[in-house]
Amino acid sequence: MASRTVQPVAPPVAGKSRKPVEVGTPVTDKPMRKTIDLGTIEDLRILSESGEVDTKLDPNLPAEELRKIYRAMILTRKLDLRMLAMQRQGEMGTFAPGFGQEATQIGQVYPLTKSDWFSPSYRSFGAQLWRGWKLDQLMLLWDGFFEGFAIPDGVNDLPFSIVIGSHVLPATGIAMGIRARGEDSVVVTNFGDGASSQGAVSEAFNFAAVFHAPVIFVLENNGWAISIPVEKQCGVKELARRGPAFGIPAIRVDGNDILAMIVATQQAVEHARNGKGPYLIETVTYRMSYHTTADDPKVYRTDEEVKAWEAKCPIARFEKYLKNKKVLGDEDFRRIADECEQEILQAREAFRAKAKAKPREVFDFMYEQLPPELERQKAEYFARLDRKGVE
Amino acid sequence: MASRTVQPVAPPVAGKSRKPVEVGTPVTDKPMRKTIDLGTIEDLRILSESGEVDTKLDPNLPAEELRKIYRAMILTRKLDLRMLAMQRQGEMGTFAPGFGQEATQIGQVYPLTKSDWFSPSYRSFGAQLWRGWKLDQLMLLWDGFFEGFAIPDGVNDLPFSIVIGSHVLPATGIAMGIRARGEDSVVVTNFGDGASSQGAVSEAFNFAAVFHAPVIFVLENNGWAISIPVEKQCGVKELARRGPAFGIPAIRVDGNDILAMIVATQQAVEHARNGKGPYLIETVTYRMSYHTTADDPKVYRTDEEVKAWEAKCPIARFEKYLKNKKVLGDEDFRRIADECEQEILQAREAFRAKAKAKPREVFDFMYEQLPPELERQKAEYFARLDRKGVE
Amino acid sequence: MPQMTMVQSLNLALDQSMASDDRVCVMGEDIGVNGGVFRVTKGLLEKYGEKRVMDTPLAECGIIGTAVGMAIYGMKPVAEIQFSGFTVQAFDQIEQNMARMRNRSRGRYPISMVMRAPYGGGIRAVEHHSESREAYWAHTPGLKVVIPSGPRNARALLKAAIDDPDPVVFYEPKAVYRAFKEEVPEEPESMEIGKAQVVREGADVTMIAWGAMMRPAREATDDLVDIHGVDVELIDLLSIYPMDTETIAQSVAKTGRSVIVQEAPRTCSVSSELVARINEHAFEHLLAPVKRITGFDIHFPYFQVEQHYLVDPDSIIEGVKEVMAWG
Amino acid sequence: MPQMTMVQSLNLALDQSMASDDRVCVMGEDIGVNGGVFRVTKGLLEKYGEKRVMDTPLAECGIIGTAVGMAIYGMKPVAEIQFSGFTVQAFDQIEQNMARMRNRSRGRYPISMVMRAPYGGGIRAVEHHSESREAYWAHTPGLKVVIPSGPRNARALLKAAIDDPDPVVFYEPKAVYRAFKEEVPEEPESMEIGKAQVVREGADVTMIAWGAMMRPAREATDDLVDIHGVDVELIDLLSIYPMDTETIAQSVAKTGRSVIVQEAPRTCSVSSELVARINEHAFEHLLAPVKRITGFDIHFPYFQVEQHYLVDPDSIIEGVKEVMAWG
Ligand SMILES: Cc1ncc(C[n+]2csc(CCOP(=O)(O)OP(=O)(O)O)c2C)c(N)n1
Ligand SMILES: Cc1ncc(C[n+]2csc(CCOP(=O)(O)OP(=O)(O)O)c2C)c(N)n1
Ligand SMILES: [Mg+2]
Ligand SMILES: [Mg+2]
Repeated sequence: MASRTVQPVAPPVAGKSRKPVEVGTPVTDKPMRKTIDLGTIEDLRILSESGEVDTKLDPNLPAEELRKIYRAMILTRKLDLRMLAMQRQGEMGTFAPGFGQEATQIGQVYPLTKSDWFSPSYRSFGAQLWRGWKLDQLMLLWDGFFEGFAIPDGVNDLPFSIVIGSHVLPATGIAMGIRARGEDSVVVTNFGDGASSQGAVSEAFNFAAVFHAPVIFVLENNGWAISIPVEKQCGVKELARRGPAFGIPAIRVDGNDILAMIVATQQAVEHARNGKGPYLIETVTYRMSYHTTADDPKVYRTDEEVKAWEAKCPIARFEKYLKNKKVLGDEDFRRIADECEQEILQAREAFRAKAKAKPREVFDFMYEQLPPELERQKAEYFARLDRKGVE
Repeated sequence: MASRTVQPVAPPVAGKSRKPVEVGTPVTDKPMRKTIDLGTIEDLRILSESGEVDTKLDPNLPAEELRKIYRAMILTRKLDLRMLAMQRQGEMGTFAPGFGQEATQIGQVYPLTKSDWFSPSYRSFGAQLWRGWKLDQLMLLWDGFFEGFAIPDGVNDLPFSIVIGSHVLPATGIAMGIRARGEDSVVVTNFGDGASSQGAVSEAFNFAAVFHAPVIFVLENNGWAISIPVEKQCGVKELARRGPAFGIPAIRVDGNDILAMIVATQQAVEHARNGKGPYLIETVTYRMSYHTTADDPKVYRTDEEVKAWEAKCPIARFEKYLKNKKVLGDEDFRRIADECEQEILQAREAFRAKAKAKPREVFDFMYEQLPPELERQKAEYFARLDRKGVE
Repeated sequence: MPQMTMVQSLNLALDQSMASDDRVCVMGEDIGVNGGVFRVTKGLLEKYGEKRVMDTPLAECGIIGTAVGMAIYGMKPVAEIQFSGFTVQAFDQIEQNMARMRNRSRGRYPISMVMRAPYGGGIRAVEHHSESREAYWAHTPGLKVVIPSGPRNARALLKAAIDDPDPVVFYEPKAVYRAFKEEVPEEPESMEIGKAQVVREGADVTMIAWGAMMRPAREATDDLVDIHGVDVELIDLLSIYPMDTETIAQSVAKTGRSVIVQEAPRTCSVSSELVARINEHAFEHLLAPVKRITGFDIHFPYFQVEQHYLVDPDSIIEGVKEVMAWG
Repeated sequence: MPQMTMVQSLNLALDQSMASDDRVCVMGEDIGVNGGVFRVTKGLLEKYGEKRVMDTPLAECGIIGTAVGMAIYGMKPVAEIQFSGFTVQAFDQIEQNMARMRNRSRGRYPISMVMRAPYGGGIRAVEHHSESREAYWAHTPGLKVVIPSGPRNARALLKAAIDDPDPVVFYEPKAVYRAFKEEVPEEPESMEIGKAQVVREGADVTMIAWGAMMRPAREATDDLVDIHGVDVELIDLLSIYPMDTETIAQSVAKTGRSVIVQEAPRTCSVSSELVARINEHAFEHLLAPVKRITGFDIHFPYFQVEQHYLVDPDSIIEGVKEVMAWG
């Protein structure tokens, strides 16, 4: 019965094959009358791997603040390790460890106030804890319990985004709203080196620049997007270059240097709060652990590479600084580690107590009022649960 | 019957309102240890508005070539004017005039061979004619006849794209194929300043850079995207800045200077053909006429602005050059104008002869073999046409 | 009451909503200075300023994604996509954020916004400018989808969509934009989303149409009644999701026969769902198979043939005759 | 014949197509060095090199858009989207180029490519990782859409999809990936796209399912036959578009009753189209309304409740009883 449709008359014209040549370098042999200077971007590091500090740039935060920050970094790492243990023991869903990115995480939200907004991607334990999310809730969230996504009261955060780059435009929209209303709040949104390839992220850069939206883009360049190294993800070494190309001031920061992260973010927040528009911060860090607990990094990267980054550990580096400053000592480090461990174990108890699936709630937040067809479907579904004797 | 679902417990925390401040300038009051130099891009012009030429850069094309190029520019402009007249008289569909962009159009395809590829957007009369599309076919195309889209034999072109930016990724994919096969062909694709806002275009930049694809991106910055001036379209003055941000060498060219267009495109084509990857050319030009014949520019732009650009006419400028070079004189200009006019009027006759709607062909190119459900639908449709007595 | 085209009545609805609620803002390509390529937003910029009438860059994904953000922040954006064919550029933001944010945030961030777009053929447009793919949105949980058919219900439905606490896709039949005028009351008028309207009561056959298809459906109905003596009950669906199953089922229970008139391609379309719901809620009353008179599973053709391609009264009449002749 | 999981049989199909046709190439996120997050492309990079096994940047729109270009150039790309939930990121390129280029170029550039994506729930995944929205593609003219249900037909269908001169959306039920093994012949095996398969002949009721839903459908069928004495005719749809209307209509003409089992949300879905086609082609044989047992018009829930949410054999058995009890 099927009829053959008319076919193309002529095929495309084929080219000759050429011998491969090395690639990349631009041709500049032609004489040029004028050139356009693309300018420069900041490249910031304050605390070196060996722990010595650039005193000109040291923000000299009060001891109390430094202790809070240190504790937050430890709590983040401990949670990470505990979640991994729980996952391996089968009491936690697949999750994305942030091991090694603690400085990037705490630094990017440190300067924010309660009325500021935060739109994170999924690898954001540290920042979420700092913003006011509870440990047990994050456990519920990653173990597939719906209430894990409930935004805590008084916290202006979006649910973290699993869809790469999809949360960056809404974050920009919030900032456009802030700008339109003339408020002084700012928005911070984070995403990865892989996310930088998503067209939606470039569109967000452009919208933010055009509308002078007070949004700070934190591009966490942790070297990898699952198995794809950043060198294969894009054609530039510094992803911060994207900022100026869209009219956004940018800075490239050592993401394992908590002081640099804080200074850079404060500068960006101040910029945005003063109505001067968006800012891009590229944080150079490294994903020390699995992409997610379902991933096996050995397939695509070497132990040497990971080892090299262990030397750059954001926490070890910060500890040296704290010791030199006499803010905290080895004794304190041990104590804080224990406190955090205890806090997490208590949270695990709370999590275990709350970890009850509620199959009947799946219709609850679809619409303010359920349409008739959904009421009928809900009844069907409830009848099924009743037959099974499920609450 | 509808049940109200649970409502949010706490609203977001609101910020204070602040007095508006001026915008845009980046904060750089913080001391910086290092900076990253973003480099420079070429800014090319060879033939000035008043017609004097930068001899160092003059490609000194043979007289024959110069005459061909000039004639192509005139044919393009004449077609534009004739189509407008036809549209106003109701014998042409809505179309997009390219008036004023003739140098950009011819220059971008001048260096291409038959085995090279071209993926244009809709405002591409000049380039399409140069590539081998027939005048009467372009008329059929814009007057809503399906066969207008048939690719002429021996022409490696894609059907022009109406969907802004949607053809840039396929163009990049062709170039990736060329690269994978090790052929020496290159791809040219053009799009507008408005298209530069589409995420798909940024994704194309990134893919091209990562795969060293031999594609030349011709960004025709004609100042407007319908009613949106480029200043409101993006946060940068030079859209060429996008290139280096994705790892692509870029050049900004006076798009009303045919010599600069040719030199820049030759340089880009050579670069790509030698396996060195993609290139971005921003052509600074102006849309002198309507966005489309359905548009009224008076609503959004001033006559002064248009007047200012008349002085930069790519054809007038080129004529001065040709006269100085004694390649062509006023006499020739008149003759060529008449020849082109005649050619177009003949094409109009051919168009009128071919302008027959073929309602029965709408199923022909959907699949190589029509699926049974489409065969049934086709029969329904044909029965309808039979009832109406339509061929 | 003043006589208005649909373009005018939509403009009135936007104007009145912006006047009465300062959270309402409009955004999109060429909607400010230019007043929209179809002039639906004409005059709003002058009246409400560029903080509430935002000309955006040329990026649909960006428009919807940032509109979602503004809704999260507490504004009520009415985002225009210049032609419905380009809504697919924003599909990710529509499906992943606009339709889901209320649920994803467990109710903290309801998305009270509208996505407006002119849809359908009939105005001799170039390719990609005549699509009608409302089924994409009806199949996307979390959205509401409405399509007016005339100036008066367009104005009332748009107000309802703007006032709705959930995200609404609002498709405007561009073929109807300036096709005819209707009396539209000055004072704000709304209508319930989710309710179909019985335009003409009849006993023999239930004809269901929406949007631009209401015109050929009305014409066919007149001929069927006057010339062919078929007592047609004509229903204007108006709301695609929620779908007014009750009104449809009651009508078919009465007539026992039904014809669906749709501009969109057939497979997995709104017409498919209508047949399925009639099968579920009025099966025992059916005297004949439900007849679908729809667009075909092909790309909308180039405009020289669109008048042949679009469903016409003749095809509808043929379809009804077939249904009446059954069994 | 060797025993294989679906992951292994898909890998075999890709390997053999690449070995026999050097135009075939695979591309996507993490499909090279990593062999795909589900390991479907494992070993192909080592065998065919990075010119034919392309790890891409993280951009679905870019993957499909450039794949279309490679198809225009004459290659046969098999593009993987890591999870079907992210195909919407590429909706514009799928609808505007992949599905249209043959027609837009009047046959000059047929797009012989495959878009592979794992779909559906059941593996305790995070949000956006369990969608089944095949209806989007069935409603998009210019595409073919196929969904295998087991290792053997997966391998044969994938070969058919790669060999097909038109663009094919190939959805892989990830819940089945490693769920069971089947004998799969070493030598290349294909099957016709557009044909459904009668898995079990029966006289009482026609059960239609596809993909991951074939498992509960088989289980339910066994119980219905053994315990409840209902002689079920079970059909594996396999091809969503084209849809094998003939096989379905013949079966329903014989049984007079039908149940559709679908994982996806209900409104404007494949189940809707199945009901519509049964209504059009077998109405006079219907003894009861066609019953739809499907996912609901909501977002796929968080994984702790997914086993309650997914259609189970019990619900299917209840549905069949209801249909058998009718009239
Ligand atoms: C749109 C989309 N495509 C693909 C995926 C699958 N995926 C999840 S994480 C990931 C890599 C992300 O890398 P990056 O952006 O660098 O963030 P990182 O994981 O390194 O923090 C991918 C491909 C996804 N979640 N969303
Ligand atoms: C994806 C998409 N969105 C919107 C439109 C409607 N539209 C057609 S042309 C145009 C402006 C294009 O401006 P630009 O890219 O600068 O090209 P120019 O018209 O100036 O040549 C718009 C918004 C479209 N065709 N496609
Ligand atoms: Mg990363
Ligand atoms: Mg332009």
